[in-house]
Amino acid sequence: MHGLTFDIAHMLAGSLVLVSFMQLYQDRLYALLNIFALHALVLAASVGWQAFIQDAPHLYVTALIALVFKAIIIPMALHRIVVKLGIHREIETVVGVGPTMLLGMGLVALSMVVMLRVTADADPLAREDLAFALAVVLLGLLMMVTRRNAVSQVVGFMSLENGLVLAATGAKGMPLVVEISVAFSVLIAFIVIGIFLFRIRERFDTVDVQALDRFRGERR
Amino acid sequence: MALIHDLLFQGAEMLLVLLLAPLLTGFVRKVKARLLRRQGPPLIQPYRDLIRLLRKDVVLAENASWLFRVIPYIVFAGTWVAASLVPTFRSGLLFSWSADLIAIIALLGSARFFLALAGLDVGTSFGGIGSSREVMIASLAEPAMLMIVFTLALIAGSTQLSSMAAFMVSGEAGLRVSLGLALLALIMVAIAENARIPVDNPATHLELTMVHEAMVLEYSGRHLALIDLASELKLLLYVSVIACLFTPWGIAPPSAGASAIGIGVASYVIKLAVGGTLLGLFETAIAKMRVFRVPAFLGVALMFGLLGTLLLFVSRSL
Amino acid sequence: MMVVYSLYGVAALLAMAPIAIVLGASPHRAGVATSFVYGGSLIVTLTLATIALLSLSQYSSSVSIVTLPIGLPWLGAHFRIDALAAFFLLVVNLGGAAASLFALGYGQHEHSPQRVLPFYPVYLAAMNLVVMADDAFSFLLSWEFMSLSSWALVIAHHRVNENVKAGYIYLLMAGFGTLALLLGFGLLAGSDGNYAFDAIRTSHSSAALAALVLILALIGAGSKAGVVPLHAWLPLAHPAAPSHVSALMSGVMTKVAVYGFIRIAFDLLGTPDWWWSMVVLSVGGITAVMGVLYALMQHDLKRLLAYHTVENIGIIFIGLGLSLAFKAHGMPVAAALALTAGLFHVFNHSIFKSLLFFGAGAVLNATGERDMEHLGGLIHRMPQTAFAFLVGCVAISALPPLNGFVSEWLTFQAILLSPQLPSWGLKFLVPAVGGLLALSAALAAACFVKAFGVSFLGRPRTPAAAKARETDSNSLAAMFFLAALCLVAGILPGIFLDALAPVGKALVGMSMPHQAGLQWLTIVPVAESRSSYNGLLVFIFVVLSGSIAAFAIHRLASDKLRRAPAWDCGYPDPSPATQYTASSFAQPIRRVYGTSVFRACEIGEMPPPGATAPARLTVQMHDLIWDILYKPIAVGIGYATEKLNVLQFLTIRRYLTLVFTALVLLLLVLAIWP
Amino acid sequence: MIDALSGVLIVPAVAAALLAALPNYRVTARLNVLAALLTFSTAVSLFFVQSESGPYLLVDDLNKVFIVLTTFVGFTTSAFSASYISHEIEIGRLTPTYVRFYHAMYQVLMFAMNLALVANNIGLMWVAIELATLTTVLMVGIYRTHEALEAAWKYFILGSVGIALALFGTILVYMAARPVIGEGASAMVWSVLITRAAQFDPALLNVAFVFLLLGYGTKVGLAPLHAWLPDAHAEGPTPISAVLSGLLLNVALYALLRFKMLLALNPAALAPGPLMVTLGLISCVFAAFMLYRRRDIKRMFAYSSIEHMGIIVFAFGMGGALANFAGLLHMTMHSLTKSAIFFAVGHIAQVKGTQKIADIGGLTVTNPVLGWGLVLGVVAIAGLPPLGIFMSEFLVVSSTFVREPWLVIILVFGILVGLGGMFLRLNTIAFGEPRGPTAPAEASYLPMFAHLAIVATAGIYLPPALVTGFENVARLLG
Repeated sequence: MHGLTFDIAHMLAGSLVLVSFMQLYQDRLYALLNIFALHALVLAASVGWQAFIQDAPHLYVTALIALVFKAIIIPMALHRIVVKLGIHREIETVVGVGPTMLLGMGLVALSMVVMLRVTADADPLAREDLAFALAVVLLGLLMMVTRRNAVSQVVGFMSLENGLVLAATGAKGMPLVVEISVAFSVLIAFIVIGIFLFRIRERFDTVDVQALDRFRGERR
Repeated sequence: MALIHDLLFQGAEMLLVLLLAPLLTGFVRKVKARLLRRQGPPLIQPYRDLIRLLRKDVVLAENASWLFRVIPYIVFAGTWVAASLVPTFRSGLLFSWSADLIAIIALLGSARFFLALAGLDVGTSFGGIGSSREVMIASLAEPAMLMIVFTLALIAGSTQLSSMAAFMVSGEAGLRVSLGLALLALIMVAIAENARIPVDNPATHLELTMVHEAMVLEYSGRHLALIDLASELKLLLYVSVIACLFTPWGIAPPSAGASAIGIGVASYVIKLAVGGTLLGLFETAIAKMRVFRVPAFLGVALMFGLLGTLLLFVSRSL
Repeated sequence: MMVVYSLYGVAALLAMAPIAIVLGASPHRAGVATSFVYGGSLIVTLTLATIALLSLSQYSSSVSIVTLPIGLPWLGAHFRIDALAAFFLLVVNLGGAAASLFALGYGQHEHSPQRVLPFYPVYLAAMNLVVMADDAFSFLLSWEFMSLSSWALVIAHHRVNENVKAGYIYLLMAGFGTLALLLGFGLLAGSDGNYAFDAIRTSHSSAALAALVLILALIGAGSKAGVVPLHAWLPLAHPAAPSHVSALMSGVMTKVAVYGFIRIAFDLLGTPDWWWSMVVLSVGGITAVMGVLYALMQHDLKRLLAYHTVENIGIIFIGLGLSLAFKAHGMPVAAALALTAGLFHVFNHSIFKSLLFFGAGAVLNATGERDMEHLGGLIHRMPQTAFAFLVGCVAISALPPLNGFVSEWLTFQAILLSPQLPSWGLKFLVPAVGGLLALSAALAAACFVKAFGVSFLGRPRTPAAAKARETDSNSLAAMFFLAALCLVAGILPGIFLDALAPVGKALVGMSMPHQAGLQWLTIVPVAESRSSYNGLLVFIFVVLSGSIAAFAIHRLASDKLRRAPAWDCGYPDPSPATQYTASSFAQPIRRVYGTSVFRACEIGEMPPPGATAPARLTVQMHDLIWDILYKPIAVGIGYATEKLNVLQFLTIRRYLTLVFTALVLLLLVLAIWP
Repeated sequence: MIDALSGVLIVPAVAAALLAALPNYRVTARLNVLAALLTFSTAVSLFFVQSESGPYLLVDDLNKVFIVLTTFVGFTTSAFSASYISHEIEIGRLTPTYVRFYHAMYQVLMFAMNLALVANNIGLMWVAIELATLTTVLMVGIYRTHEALEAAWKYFILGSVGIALALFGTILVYMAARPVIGEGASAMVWSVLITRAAQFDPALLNVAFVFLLLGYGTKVGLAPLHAWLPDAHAEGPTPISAVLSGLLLNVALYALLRFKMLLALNPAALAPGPLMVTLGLISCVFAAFMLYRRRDIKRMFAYSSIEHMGIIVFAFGMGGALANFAGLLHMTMHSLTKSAIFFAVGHIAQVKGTQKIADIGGLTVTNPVLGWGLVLGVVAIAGLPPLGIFMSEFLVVSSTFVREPWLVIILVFGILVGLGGMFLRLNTIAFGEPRGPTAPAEASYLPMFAHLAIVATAGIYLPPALVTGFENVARLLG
């Protein structure tokens, strides 16, 4: 029995990493948004599973938030933003997709190495989960720094945060998980609104580059 | 009693150098004239000049300051005191320990300092030439002299002229390379300090070449007399320093009878004569050099001095 | 007990600052504030000087110590007056008193007193505190505080851009020096931080450590004292301040720096290996010669004086280096002689350098000129100032019978003892250093012939110089007081040497033979057969023979005197412009030394025959030390800032990349961590 | 029950609600000061009224120091902000509505920071710090100028990432603690963690510390995570710049120190010292160089804050009784001095109507009090005696030089370069020919000179009580 629960949890977490990779792979915005929805979905599933095996009912709330807010609302909002602001449909990358994937591999390996140094007596479930969570977090960051579109960066941030939630839920009996996920949802809402308010068409870059050159006393 | 006795000798010494100084100058001139097949002025000509100058009244430039009038006395007094501190015919004079060789050189330095100021006081261009060249020469001559003092002091273990002379006459020093170098350097410095050929020509008033004369250009009458006397004293001083350090024979010890002192005086006069003759020979033999060759000339002296000091350690580690 | 009284004095000085601020706030009460501050500091410094003198005289009985509950907690502020401190307190407060007296007159002409008055007493207090401090913290605190207050005084005339720049460089160098000293004390105190000097004295440091600390002390104290090549700030900052402050900085603060070096090198440190003394010696020699050569090339009177401070610091350090060498070889007598020579020169230099700066200040006041090329003939307009200045010139040129000569003579005597040193390096180095010393002395004489001759003698070169007026009585009083001290210290050195005996005993365990007993007040460094000097006798001797000659001539020969136009080989030259200027006076020496040291080159433009254009002679000189040492640093920092400045203008994504990279790097570190 | 401990939370919370409700900005300004004063007095009472720590709130020597410092600077800053804001309204840079919002936010910020300091639960602490971040983001953007919004945005993004990293670290700590302490909230409680830290899994702790270091280090403003700091300081209202430099950085640092203590207790874990020392040195030297080409006066002092944070982190990273003491002292002195400087700068910017250094000159002539105040502040921040920072820098350098000569030489180099950059600008700002408008300033000098007076006193005399307190903390930090 325990073996099965472990395997399922493991599988879900692993698939989250996989989805992160799929995100890295995308070069169309809409596709990216869809993949992110999938990401959130998988997260919801794994959180739900954790709730089940730890029989911690409050985790279901987190799962629900993940499902409704991240898998449905946010992607739709972003969709609308893309339409409204007429953002290019394809994603400008700093590093090509191939190298990005390789970097991603490296990061996953790194997170494995780091985590496997954890002594095994801390229960394996947590250990594996953490390894995957770390991988997701790093991949999210990688996405933020290698994609130029504001939208894709938001997506990156959100998948990073999914990793956090995964870790938090994986940590058996951790308090405040729900609060934290709420807090983060607020944070993301802020970001999305911010993008909408500031009319950040293409990238975060534009804002401050222009500001630097036009407004600041710090002109070179 | 002893004190009076010593004072007596000190006074005698002072008078002696004062009297002999013009004579030495006259003698050198005579020698040079003879070497040039000229009759030359009589030996006592310098005395006559001095007396004549003293009798004339002073013609002072309009904007000459009080300093300008005081300086001749300072220069004369400084040089005279310095000269009378050198043991000539009798070592261990009363005041000889009141200033060692370094102090004597410094005394001459003060005299030069004021003389250079005098050159600048009236505010003429020639005075400026003289002073600036004089201090340039001095800035090389003084270190050279100090190096020589080092060499000798390290050999004799003292900077006190009397004890140095005593050491030399005792023959412990022996014959050394350092001593030779020091002697050479000392002679070169002496020539430069006394404004003799080849560094300077005391007999010229050709503005581009003169150094010492340019400084004292504005002086006249008794002031000029004092300054001339001072320079004559300086020449005597250097000759007698060389004599007392390198040919210390015949200098009477402090506890000496009349005969010894007589010998001392006689030998001293002879030394002066020899020194004067050699100087005359040297001066007639070579020509004056350009002003900006002088640094090279004195640099050689400096090198000799330094070399002498360093060679000491090699020849005998003290 | 003494130290408590001194601390009261310091407190009084500190208390003056706020009062000065209040008084100086309203312009019409500036005069009151000025006389209050300077009068007050005059009184206090005189008191402190007497205290110092007393404690120096009765030193052998007791060292007075006090600990205040301030400063570092768990340590407190230790203050202590021993022989060394007492001597330097004397120097500081003597200079301070003279400066205050001078400023009583001079300060009245200050046009922005509210920028000078509050800082002046604080500055004096800080210098006193440095000398009294007996633990690392109080020492460095007072040390840096001294720099800070003097910085405020340097930029008192802040509307002149050069002054602010000078202050900037000064502050940087001061910070540099302080940090060097801080590192040194860090080594001495160890990681558990026993900063009290007593603790440091008792804990014996290894030779290597001692050497390192010695070098740090040389850098730290040397940069404040103006040791070449750390002197760059000095000729900029000292002239920038008001003249009485310049006098304090040059005459007194550099001595406080020397004190710092002595305190560390002789008192706190175990004796380092002999060859470190070679560093000090060669630095001293180079400093002496470089300083005077720089000075010869100047025609700004105050800057010339500042460069001479560098020279004299070099001479002092030669003495100290010799003393270290002798000490390292266990020759206490010789060490005592060298140390005494150095300390006596400290005293002398503080006297005549203050005197000279006062003179320069008086001239600046009377003519508004610091550039010698615009002066001349002042001896007619301000004879008393001229006389005092002349005394200073003779003294600093190391000419008998004044005091400068005595201390240099003693240094020479110490040098003559060098053959007894066992180590060959020193055997060869010391005579060479002696040569440098002699060279610097001769050049100094040349330089002051120029300084005095060009600015006081000759004919006025500008209307300002022609209309100069004699300065006020207070300033004159200060100058003549110092001039008298120069003479006294010159003809009665024995007294001063005996006063210095306890210092030598305390630091090198020995002191020079007692001088007072000798007949005719002669001084004998080692033995009468070796060498002896009697300034008094020489002085009397010269004066007597001079006056006898004058009397005799005026009585027997003529005493008539006619005024006539200058003869000058028959060239009539109406214009004062034909006089020798400072730069033309220095030209032969510049040709001899400058070509190599400053890359000096003269470019003469002759107009073609018949052309009416004037011929020009331009002299180009490079300050090699500045070019080699300081410029690259400035350029390097400029370059680094240029490059790093890019980081202000990145995009958010790039900043995130920085964070990301940092994270990955740290994780990698974890991954490969054993 | 309401003891002093919960008092420092309740007062600001209530005040915030009130301020949000009240319309009149003059009243709110006064109320703001009052509330801050009240908070401060409650905090002080912590020393006298013994209040015990529960599962959520904690009080020990360490956070007492921080709380008192925070509330004090919060109080003085509110006093300064009263006069500052009134001027802002006169010139119409702010509307009363925004001022209302501003005051409310100010108290929320106070609440958040106090919460972060007294929180006994690492999760709670994290939440508090995030709250503080969000409030400051809003206040930085309050001028609604393009630069302000841009700065706020940058701050927001970088801050969120930092927060995320910190959270991950927190989770890891929990994971490490759980096997030892058991599931549930108690595995996140300080007072429990600290007792059992020795048995935690070292590897997990290491990873946790890396994330916490970067996460909270972003808030501390350590290079290369500093990017948000200069702009946030430069574009926000000056009181907020003062609070940011003076307080928020400290709060983040406090969190960092807590976790450092945790790691220090676990012998098998990697020593946190070297990491902190490295980041500290990088920040110190980097910021020192960045001082040179600054043209905006507030941005320059923001960089100096980075430099000093670097020095402080270096000191704590080196560890040891003396170094820790020095670090605490330096932190306190820096908070006071830097906020005083920002008070001065705020009024200067108002008098001159600009923050461009090029347009400000000769202040000691035109506005002597402000000018000399600024000079004094810069002298203090540059570590010149007889002011407090000299003492702390003395202790840092001299106590660590024997242990790590080369590192200390780097540090000293950074300090020296920083001194140069600071005074290079000060020369033109305070001295030389006056530039810009020369109207006399209507300003409240009291807060500024109060701070400077404290700093000056501390430079030569530290009250024994304070010393013992600091020594206890230094011992706690190990």
